[in-house]
Amino acid sequence: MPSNLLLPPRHYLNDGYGVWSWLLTRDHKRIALLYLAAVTFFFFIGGAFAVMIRLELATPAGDMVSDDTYNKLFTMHGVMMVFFFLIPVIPSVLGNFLIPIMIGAKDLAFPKLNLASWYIYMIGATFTTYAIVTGGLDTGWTFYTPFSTASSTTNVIPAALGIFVTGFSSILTGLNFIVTIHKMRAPGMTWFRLPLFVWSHYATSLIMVLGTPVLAITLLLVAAERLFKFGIFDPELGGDPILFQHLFWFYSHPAVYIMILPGMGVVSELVAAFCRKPVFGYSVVAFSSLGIAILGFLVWGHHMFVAGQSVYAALIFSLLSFLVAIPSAIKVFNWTATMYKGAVSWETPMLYAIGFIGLFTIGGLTGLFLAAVGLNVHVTDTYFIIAHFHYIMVGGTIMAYLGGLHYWWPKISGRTYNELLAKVSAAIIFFGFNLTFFPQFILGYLGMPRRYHAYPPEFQVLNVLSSAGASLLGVGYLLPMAYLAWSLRYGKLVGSNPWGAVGLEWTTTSPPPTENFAETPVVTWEAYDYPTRVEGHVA
Amino acid sequence: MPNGVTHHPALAHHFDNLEQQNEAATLGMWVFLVTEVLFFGGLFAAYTIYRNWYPAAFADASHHLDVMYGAINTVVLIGSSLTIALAVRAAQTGDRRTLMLFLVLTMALGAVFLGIKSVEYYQKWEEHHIPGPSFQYEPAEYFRHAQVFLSLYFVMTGLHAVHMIIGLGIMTWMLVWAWNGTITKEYASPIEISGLYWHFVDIVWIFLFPLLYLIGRHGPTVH
Amino acid sequence: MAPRVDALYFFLVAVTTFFSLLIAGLIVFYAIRYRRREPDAVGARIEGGLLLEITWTIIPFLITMVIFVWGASIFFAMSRPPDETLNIYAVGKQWMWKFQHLNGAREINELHVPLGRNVKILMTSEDVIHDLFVPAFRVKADVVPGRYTQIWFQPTKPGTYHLFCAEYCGTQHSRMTGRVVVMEPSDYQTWLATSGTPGALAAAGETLFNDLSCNTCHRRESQSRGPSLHGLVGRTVNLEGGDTLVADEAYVRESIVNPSGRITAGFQPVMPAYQGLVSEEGLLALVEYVKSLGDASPTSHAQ
Amino acid sequence: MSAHHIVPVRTYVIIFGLLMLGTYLTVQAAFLDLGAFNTPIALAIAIAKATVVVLYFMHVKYSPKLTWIVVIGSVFWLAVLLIMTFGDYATRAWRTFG
Repeated sequence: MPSNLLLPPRHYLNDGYGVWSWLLTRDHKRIALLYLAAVTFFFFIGGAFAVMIRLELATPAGDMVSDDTYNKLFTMHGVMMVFFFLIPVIPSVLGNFLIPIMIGAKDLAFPKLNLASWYIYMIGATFTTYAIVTGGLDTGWTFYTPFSTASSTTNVIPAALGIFVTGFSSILTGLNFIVTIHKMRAPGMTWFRLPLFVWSHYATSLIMVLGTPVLAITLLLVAAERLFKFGIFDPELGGDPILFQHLFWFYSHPAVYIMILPGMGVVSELVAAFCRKPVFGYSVVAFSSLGIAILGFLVWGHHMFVAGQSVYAALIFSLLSFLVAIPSAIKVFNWTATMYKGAVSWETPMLYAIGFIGLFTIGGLTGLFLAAVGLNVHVTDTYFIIAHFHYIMVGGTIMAYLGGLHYWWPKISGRTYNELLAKVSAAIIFFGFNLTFFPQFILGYLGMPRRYHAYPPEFQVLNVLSSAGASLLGVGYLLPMAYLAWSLRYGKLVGSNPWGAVGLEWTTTSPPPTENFAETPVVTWEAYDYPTRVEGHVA
Repeated sequence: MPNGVTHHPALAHHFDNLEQQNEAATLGMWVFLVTEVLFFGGLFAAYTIYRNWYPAAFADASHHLDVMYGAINTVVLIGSSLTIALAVRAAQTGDRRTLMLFLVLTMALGAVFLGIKSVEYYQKWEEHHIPGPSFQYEPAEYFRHAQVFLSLYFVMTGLHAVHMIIGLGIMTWMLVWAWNGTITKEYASPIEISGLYWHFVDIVWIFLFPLLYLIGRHGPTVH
Repeated sequence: MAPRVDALYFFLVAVTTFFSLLIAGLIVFYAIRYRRREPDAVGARIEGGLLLEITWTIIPFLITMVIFVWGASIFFAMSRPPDETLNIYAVGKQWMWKFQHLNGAREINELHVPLGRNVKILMTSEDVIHDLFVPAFRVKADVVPGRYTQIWFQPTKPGTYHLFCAEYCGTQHSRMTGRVVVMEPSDYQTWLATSGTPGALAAAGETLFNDLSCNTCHRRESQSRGPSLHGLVGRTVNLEGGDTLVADEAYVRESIVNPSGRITAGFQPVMPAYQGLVSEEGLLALVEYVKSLGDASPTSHAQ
Repeated sequence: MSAHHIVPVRTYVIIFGLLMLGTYLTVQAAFLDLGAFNTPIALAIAIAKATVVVLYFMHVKYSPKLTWIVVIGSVFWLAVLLIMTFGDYATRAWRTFG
């Protein structure tokens, strides 16, 4: 069906050309695209390390790379993915692009700070990548002491400082979002008319602002201890290595909620848009985001049940870890209830959303295994843990990110992608993912420890399955990059609301003008207020 | 452009009015101060643990710090809080000369604080009390734990001093803005948020002084 | 212990499978049953339901509390070794395990234990954090430098089982593995006899005790400069400044390595710190020797 | 803050006096042997001084409710970090039973 639509004459993409119009832009939409490019680059570097790890683990003997290289591989995979992809991806790409438009503002509260955040991210990330590529880092992404402070001989200080710098990009983005959501909502856009995407990013920003500084000081202490031989974490000098774990996990557990909450926000939007009905229990879902953000700070001890922590502290952390699982369960039930009696479309974003809900449920429930202290003792530090958090990170965050990217792609570029190719790649990713990580649950229960370069032969069959899945997953991730890039040039033009969805971002043109709206919208309708018939929907 | 109102030079395009911009700036600074609270919080957590573990060594090592210098620094820093508060008041009432006077006074007091700090650091350097290979300490059985105390001392006061230096940089920037008239009665928020930052740095010192300098200053019995 | 852990594990597998199938089933069913038939169809306006919200908050809460209590009870049993155990000392060192039996027998990456006896392993590390993990016994604990941690288990089936290091510790972390050999009690006795003499570890501790001239201060009679060590382990010690604590292996080790930390009431902090002067094996031998001074002499000063 | 609440100079000077008093008190208290109460007193004085600075010098007393929430939130999170970390260390020596 030849689209008789034209791109709007003036929009943020043709509002200035040349390198400097991008590198010095203060438009939140262009900064979002700068992040998109950077984050995708680092994702594929991290992904390359993952493929090498899986190739090595296809054989029980560690025969592809040396011990040290393997240790650097899993460390680099962890650092790249956690700090340079999973934490920034949805907030800085989709959040940056959409939050101002969704609340009817012209831009974020501090545009210059937003650009500074991108530069800080790029400086930190490239510096760490340089440190990792030239000398490597073999402390694991967790930097446990006294190995990182006394025993490791690799680039610990450069990597720690690089992540320290990148942390500020996260802090400043969080700060920007909080002030924007508080102070720059359009007239009539009350808190309970905000899209759930904005609610989940508000909760995420709270965690970014409250948690990241503690990681900053911890990494600073590790660097200081290596440089000046302080005695803070090294038992030889009177320090306590378990204090490092407390301070590290105080940030790093809430960090996993920084990674998943934005994904939940995206899925709430997708489910509402593709069932064309309000999300079931809007305020409950909104408050459960806040609940996760707050409770998320009280549970870090479940990473340290076997680390020598006191028994009573372990019990308290275990109890609180079960409480933090409840809001996530509530969200899953509410998404499922939303689909009841909806007009459920099977377009690609919805496939990703359905995939997310299914895989996140498995990921969340396997978390209960780890919260139960008696069971944690057996399965912690094994491949059960690897499978658990990959179900949440890859099955959850990346699925939601791809879903969100496909859903808002027409709004970002004014063009749409090839639907069949998108569905095929979604299926490949879903299948490849499960083949990679489900065997690892069994491996974990059988007792294969994590971060092992060589393993006993009886674990080989499951490892080969996992490696096969990993190659499938790797291919699956290449496809979207290909057809989305292709759609930028040749994609079919779409109007301002290709999905017939409700939301301020669908009332402005695709791609939107630099100031987002001709004039500031006045909101009079509730969130997800679908009329009986959706006009102007182009199938 | 917003309908008809004379567009104040300092009003950014994406804000509706100056009041919204000021509120956003203030909220932004407060949220930043939350991150600073937790940034120092990690150090206070380490301090709490190690003081509980090594009370005797911490008390003994704390006696090597000069209470007089600490007390003077506290008075100096609280004084600079007063002067910056008066500077903010002057900015809000549009009194440019007083504003600049108090800004200079604040920076002077900040410099005095850093001066006293460097004297103390030099003293430590002379007494070989800087943790690391050159560290010496009598009596010998407190050697390891005194080094933990002194490394905490240097990290906490060092980080505080870095924040002071950044504060002085901000004050110079504010002085320039006060001098060239950017700061006016309506647009005083840069001075307000600089004041918030300075007060925060003062509050950190208010906690550092008793926790580092005043442990077990009474009699020989160690508690 | 393993059967209790497995019971909880399979209960949780059942819970996970049930809820995953429930959610996946519902989603797929709704996606098919309510698929969008015309391009501009709209879903029913259902805002929410308080009753439903409450049910799927309370039910998960109850289930999680059941799992919490079950997991906590197992953990409690794990963390509380029975009073009468066969003690073995373990020292983790970058990339090998060193086990020391009471009869002086030393083993590298191998551990022979008798069937049916409660075995307690007291562990420490010489450099970085390691983790003793025997999957078959479902036990795991980090081995932290500078302090003692312990695991206990009761082997029920003879055979050879994997032993892993489960906390990343450097280059050969994945080579730091070993075997636990569970033997019939009779075979175990013969193995013990061939590999050492009874009480050898305590004897080694005594020679070290004398070499380091500990005996100049710590003697049986009460007026010596150091507190008497007879019957120390397990007894409540009054400390300077009013605190009291029950002396255990960790307290003995800490008092050797860092005596000024906790000074026994009525004594001066004159004991030099032996940090770095005695190896971890030496400390274990000294601890064993102090424990072997079982009979508290009537004249001992410190109660 | 938004209403540009101008605080009279007199208030500032009184607050400054209070803070000086606090400093004097905390130094004197340190040299008295109050046994277990030394640290709590020193902390109490420091917290009082900090609260006074926050309320008057930083104008939180005249600020909208949102600023109060931010300040109280930061104190709460700092408390979570300190209390739960210290909770582990405090209960480590407890014997487990049963």
